[in-house]
Amino acid sequence: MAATAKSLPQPRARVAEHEDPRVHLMHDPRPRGEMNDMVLESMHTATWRYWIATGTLTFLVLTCFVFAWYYLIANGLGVAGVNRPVYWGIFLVNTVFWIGISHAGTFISAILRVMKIEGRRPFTRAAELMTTFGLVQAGASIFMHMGRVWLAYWLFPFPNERGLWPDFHSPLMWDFLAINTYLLCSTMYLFLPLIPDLAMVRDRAKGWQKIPYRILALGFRGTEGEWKNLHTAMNIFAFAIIPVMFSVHTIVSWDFAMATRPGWSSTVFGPYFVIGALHSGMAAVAIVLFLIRSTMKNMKYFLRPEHFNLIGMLMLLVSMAWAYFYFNDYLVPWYGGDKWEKILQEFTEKGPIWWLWYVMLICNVAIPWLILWRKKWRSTPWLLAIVGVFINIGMWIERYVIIPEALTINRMPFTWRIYIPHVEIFLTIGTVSLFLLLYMLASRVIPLIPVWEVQEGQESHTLRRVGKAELSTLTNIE
Amino acid sequence: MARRFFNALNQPLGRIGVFIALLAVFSGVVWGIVQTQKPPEQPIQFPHNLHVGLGIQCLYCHSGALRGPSPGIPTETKCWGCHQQIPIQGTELPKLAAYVENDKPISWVPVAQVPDFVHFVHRPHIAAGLNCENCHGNVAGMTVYQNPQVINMGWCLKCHRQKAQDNPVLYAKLTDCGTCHY
Amino acid sequence: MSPEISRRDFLKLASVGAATTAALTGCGPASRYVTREPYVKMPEYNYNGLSTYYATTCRECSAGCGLVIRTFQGRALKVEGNRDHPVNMGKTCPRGQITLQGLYNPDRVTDPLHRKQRGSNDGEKMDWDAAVQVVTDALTHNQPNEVAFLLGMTPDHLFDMVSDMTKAMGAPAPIRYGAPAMFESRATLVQAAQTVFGQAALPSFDIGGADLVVSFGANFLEPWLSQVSQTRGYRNLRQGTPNHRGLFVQFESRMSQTASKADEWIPNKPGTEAVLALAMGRIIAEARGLPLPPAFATADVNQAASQADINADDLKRLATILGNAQRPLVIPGGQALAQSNGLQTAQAILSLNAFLGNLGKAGGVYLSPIAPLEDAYHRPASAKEMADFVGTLKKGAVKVLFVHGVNPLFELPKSLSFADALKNVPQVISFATFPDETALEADYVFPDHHGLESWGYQKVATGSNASVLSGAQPVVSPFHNTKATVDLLLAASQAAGGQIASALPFKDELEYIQSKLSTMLSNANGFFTAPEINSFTAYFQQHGGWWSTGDDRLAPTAADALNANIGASVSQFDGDGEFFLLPFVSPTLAEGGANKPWLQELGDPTTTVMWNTWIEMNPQKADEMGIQDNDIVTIVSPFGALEAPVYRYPAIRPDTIAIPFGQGHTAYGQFAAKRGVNPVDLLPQKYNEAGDLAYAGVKVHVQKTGRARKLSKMEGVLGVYGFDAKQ
Amino acid sequence: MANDLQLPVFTNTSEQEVSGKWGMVIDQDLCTGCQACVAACSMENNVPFVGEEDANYGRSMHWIRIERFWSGTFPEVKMTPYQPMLCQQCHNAPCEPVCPVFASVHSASEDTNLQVYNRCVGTRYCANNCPYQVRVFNWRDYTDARARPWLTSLQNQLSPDVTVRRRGVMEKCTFCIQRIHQAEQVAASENRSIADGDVTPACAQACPADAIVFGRIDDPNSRVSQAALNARGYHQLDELRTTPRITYLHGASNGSNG
Repeated sequence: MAATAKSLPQPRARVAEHEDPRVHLMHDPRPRGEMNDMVLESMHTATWRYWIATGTLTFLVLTCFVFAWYYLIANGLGVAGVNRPVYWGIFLVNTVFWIGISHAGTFISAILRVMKIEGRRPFTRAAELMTTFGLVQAGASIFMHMGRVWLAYWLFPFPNERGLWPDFHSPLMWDFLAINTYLLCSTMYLFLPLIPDLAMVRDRAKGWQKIPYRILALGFRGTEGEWKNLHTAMNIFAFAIIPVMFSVHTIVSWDFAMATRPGWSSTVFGPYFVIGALHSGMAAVAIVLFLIRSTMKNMKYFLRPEHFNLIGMLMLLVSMAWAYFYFNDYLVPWYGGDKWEKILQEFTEKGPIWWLWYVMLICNVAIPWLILWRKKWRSTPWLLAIVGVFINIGMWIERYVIIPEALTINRMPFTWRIYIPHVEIFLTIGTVSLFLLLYMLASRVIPLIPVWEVQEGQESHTLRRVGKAELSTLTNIE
Repeated sequence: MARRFFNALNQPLGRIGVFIALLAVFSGVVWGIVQTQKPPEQPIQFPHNLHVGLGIQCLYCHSGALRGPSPGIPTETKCWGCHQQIPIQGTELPKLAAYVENDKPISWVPVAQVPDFVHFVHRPHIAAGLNCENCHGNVAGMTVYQNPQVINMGWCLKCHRQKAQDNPVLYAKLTDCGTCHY
Repeated sequence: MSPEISRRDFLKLASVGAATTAALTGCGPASRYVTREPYVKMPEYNYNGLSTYYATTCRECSAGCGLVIRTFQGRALKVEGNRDHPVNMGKTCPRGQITLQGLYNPDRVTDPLHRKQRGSNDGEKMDWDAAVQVVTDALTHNQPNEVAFLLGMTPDHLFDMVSDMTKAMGAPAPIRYGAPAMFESRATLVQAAQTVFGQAALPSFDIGGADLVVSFGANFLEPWLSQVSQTRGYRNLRQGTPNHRGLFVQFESRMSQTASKADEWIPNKPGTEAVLALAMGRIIAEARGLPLPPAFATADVNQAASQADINADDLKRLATILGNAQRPLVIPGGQALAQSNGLQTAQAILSLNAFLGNLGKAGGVYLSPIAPLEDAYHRPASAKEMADFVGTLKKGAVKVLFVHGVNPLFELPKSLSFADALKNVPQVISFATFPDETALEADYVFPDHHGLESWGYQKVATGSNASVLSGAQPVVSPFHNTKATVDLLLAASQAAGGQIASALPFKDELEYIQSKLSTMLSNANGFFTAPEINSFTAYFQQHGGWWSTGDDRLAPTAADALNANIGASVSQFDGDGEFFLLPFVSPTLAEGGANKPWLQELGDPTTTVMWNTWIEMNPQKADEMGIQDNDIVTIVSPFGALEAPVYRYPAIRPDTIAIPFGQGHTAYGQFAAKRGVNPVDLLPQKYNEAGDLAYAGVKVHVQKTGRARKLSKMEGVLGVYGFDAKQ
Repeated sequence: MANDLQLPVFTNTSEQEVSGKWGMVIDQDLCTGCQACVAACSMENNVPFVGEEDANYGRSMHWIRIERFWSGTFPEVKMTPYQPMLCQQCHNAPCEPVCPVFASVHSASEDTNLQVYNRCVGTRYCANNCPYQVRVFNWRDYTDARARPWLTSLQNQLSPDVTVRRRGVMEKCTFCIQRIHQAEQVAASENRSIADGDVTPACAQACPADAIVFGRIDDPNSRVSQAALNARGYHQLDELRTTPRITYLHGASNGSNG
């Protein structure tokens, strides 16, 4: 391999502390075989706790997802809490929420990969999985929301003898296409970096288990050419998927921004929704990483405080950005003086469910700002996970405030009514548990840690003694 | 192992197997569609050909077609109007006689049906100069009536589009959703 | 009309089929197994694929509006107004529209029943011959004076027939009653007309012709006398004459639907209408510089204003406006007459009209035209007469009681204890179409056809300039195994033989009606004439009745009305409660609508409440008492108590609470039973001098129960009453 | 916000926008709130009733509702004139562009807003976007007689001219389009064009105060066009530029000492 050395910029403070560089994963290398075994072990060990958790989740999915949805379809949306004027309820809240979750995955792996942030290496895959599984929940929520879901295929443009096509004026149509595109891209993007690891698993798997991995690994043998093609493909995808990702949530926001409703038709919604998505997404990554680290074997080696520190910083950053955009979105109606917008704001702050609004602000702004300043706290996995939980609650409520609560107020005051969810609650639990279940199953089928990326990173990092200080140097492996 | 499977598929026999499987699926679908399209059992095997052959106008029995949405299916009253003067013979007439004796209605099964959400009205179509056989086919050649073609929206539209090609106002009217669906 | 129809429901099937096909592609397969069961021997005209329209008369109330029913293949599909009919001129009220849900109501009495035990829901079915036998025995085995008929406000031909029958057999004449009559205080109006105009007729108020209408509690835009024609009058008052919008002032302690359309609503204290009317008369007289008529002599303006708890200046101002109006009209009605001084109130107001000089003038007071087949206006029984009748029942003087078209157990004040009276009647025979409370207490139920299935006529009491006999005919053949009561009684009287048989030599209802109509053949005033009865009947059916072409209203004269001193004073109230109780007829349900689901789902015009009874209470007062919306309160009057949720109604006097009448059935079908409460439970045993019930003459206590029940409303409370109001 | 800035509305200003075809005038001065129109509409258009609970939860299916508001407190309390609210049949209807499957679509020939029940998939976007909140959704199977046995006899009155809607589809006032078609067919068979007064929707036909006038607004002499010239005329939420086809005539807000 052609190796060109260049020194990493090192903050002076770091050097002064004389900290042991081996706290960094990149400087704490282990033999390849051992590392692969560690990953495989974590993949293959299923404790009784694991089975209990899986069982409960399966039960929850069957009751709160499968049965509840059947019940909904069989009896019509009357069993949900939607009414006039709140025609869109928690279903849409969940949709937007899960799309948001799905954002962080791509954001982390794609953007960080493009920007060559080395800290990303161990947890890109965990994030990418979130994207795919999150989108599944988002899609399911949209279908739950439809009055006649068995006709959902009419949203596909397919030629028919009636000469009927979907209406491409409709933001819902854009939404539909955007989400499909995103699901496709993110799945591919999840699969590409997976190939070498699958090959690795294939080589170590025995008996029938070989077959699926052999098929999935596409005969990857790790030759120069294969690596080269893989890198090229991944770079292309990494660059290509970023605009897709931004467009998706912008388009989701257009569902609302395009409507002639107080609180909805706002031009800032595009970026605002993207930031909101990242906000909840980053938090979700933190939670997931904490769970993986604390429940799976050997993960303490791969996922280290430094990584939580990195995520923590991103969370703080995004939280500030979100606060800024929310302030924008709040300022315009407040200052703009449109009658209906004013009533709506009054309603959110003083109405029967005024507390939602304050909970949202506390969870989304106050808590992260108070906690994430300190590196020590940032690097504490469990603390970060708790903050993540709060942020996700806050972001879910934010969507709730935007959809059902804003829908309560329209230009016909005679029809204003409060929305009281019924079966939606179960379906929400259902989507969450389905997400977790898929994740848990995946954790035992594919390596959650992109071993080859870590190894690549460790190979390219070396320590070089310059005078007293030990400097970390990075070799670009081409 | 998996490779062996795929190799097997590559053999001529394997290909034939795949072909047969696809064929089975396809024919199953076709069969299902055919089932929905086939004419239902009628209480009496009414010989249209005979009656039309005798020169009886369609509108004599299906009189509603002139002014109303539905042409109507005649009751035994109408049948009996003639048939009480004709000797009861063959297999079907006794059934009719039985209906009349027991004072029971003949529960005909409408065949040329459109769904409830389609409001087909005969009146304007006849006013537009269409004849019964334009849509109902050569009834003189049928015994029990069955539709000459699938009655679906594509079929309706085809004709509507042709009719109104050169007249934008009429075209708007004839291709308007609200013309049939309300 | 049409021969027997077998029951069909192809539309339901079709919709099911539609669902299945819709699930496929949105376009159906070529054939579906939807079989429609046609008529046996279906008449040709039902196979032309066209709708058939029949003219008939609405039976939801006694106004006698003409309807045109659209029928298709033997089913009644839609009610439309009869354009030529002088009462409603093509318009209808909601009850008229929804009468179809009565016709196809799932709870109708389907067969003649013999009820072994009164009050029990189950009765054994019997055939009509047996029914005829039962009636025959009832007529023959009892002394004539032991037979009593209690009939409703509709239909008139039944009333006539029963009158003839009772006359023939020497039995007491049938008693006629209905809750509307009670709430309209017809007896009071007629009595007042008698004393003021010297004619016992129903006054007719030409609202449309007036340029200023002052109404004392008259809810003429609600079920009161003739809603549709009065609403038409209101239209003409407002927009009838170009560039001149007539004014309308309402004195009422609660803003009723009618008052909500008034330019000014004056919330006066209940029972002070008489003094107010006289005071206005006095003001006008003084303003015109006329000698003060004795009628107004006793009036004292300021005292009246203070008694009525209104601003004296307002009173003066309005009086001046009234005095300067070119075509002023003052209407008495509603709660104003339902007081101990109701009769004086009516007299005072009628004589105020007389003083204003609008008698028999456009926009003034007339006397309603005498209906055909009538010599004079025969009003239904007043509450007092009903009380006497109940008394006779209690004494056990009546051995068999026939009930038709009225539901006394629901419509009479509880304090009359009609239920006990019924216990002393050995045999009760009800002809109810629906299983109402009284039918449930009857030994036999011989269901009459629904109004749309029956022949008949209705003598229009008021609401049109012409004298009208509104004709009814079956628009569909009977849906159930029911029998026209007139047919039943005719058959019974034939079987009874003797005088009755000879007095009623008719083979069926239609023949009886024709015998009545035959007297009108020679009447040249009608808009049609016919040489002989059959063609006359044909026209009668075709046009939905007979009416004269001219204006038959009588111009009243009040020679010395103003010289009589009307000793009007503030009315007396029973009970020592802190609230005046104001029961009013529910504008959407009226007295008989509770069993029709769509009427239940129509929002009340002023409160938008559906499906339930509510208690209207002033919000400020409610705040004092700590009562929120939907809080259930107990209302205690000296005569009873009831519980219902509160609706904080902004436009009602703080010292008044109002309850709609129409709900609170214990039977009467699944949509009506056990729904809401019935204000008649609270009503006093108290009558004005005309014998009408002083139903607004009681004061009640209100207590919180601590419980609450959500009222179903059209309005979203958030938007109408603000975020802090409870939904 | 955006919708209340005086921005130009980008839309095709076709003939119809100027002339329109069918229109209505509602005189709030005459409307007595008696609900006859609501009843007539429901009877004509097979509108189902939903029962007490659902009605209270804002799921009643009225195609036309009568609104009224209060101002002030006793004794200076006033009620705004009754305001019948039904589909305004906008020319620039906000409900149309948002439907992904063309179920809410503009009628080119009648210039009304159509709701194609069998095409509707129930996203309810149109209802969200309708500023007048006049679209009602079939939350349950309100017309299913198997689940609601009492309907079996009530459904004998269902009109065969109007589709019986099932669970999961949106619906709204159609200007009684079935009557429009009928009149057109009759006129066509008599070789004439529709005359003023040939078509009357159920609500206008029933209204005892004759507060609702319906007809061709592209015919300047029609009764409705004349009525629309009234100085009291206005459009609901005109600032949204939806060009509604219903003109309201102001009524005097009434009440005590008014």
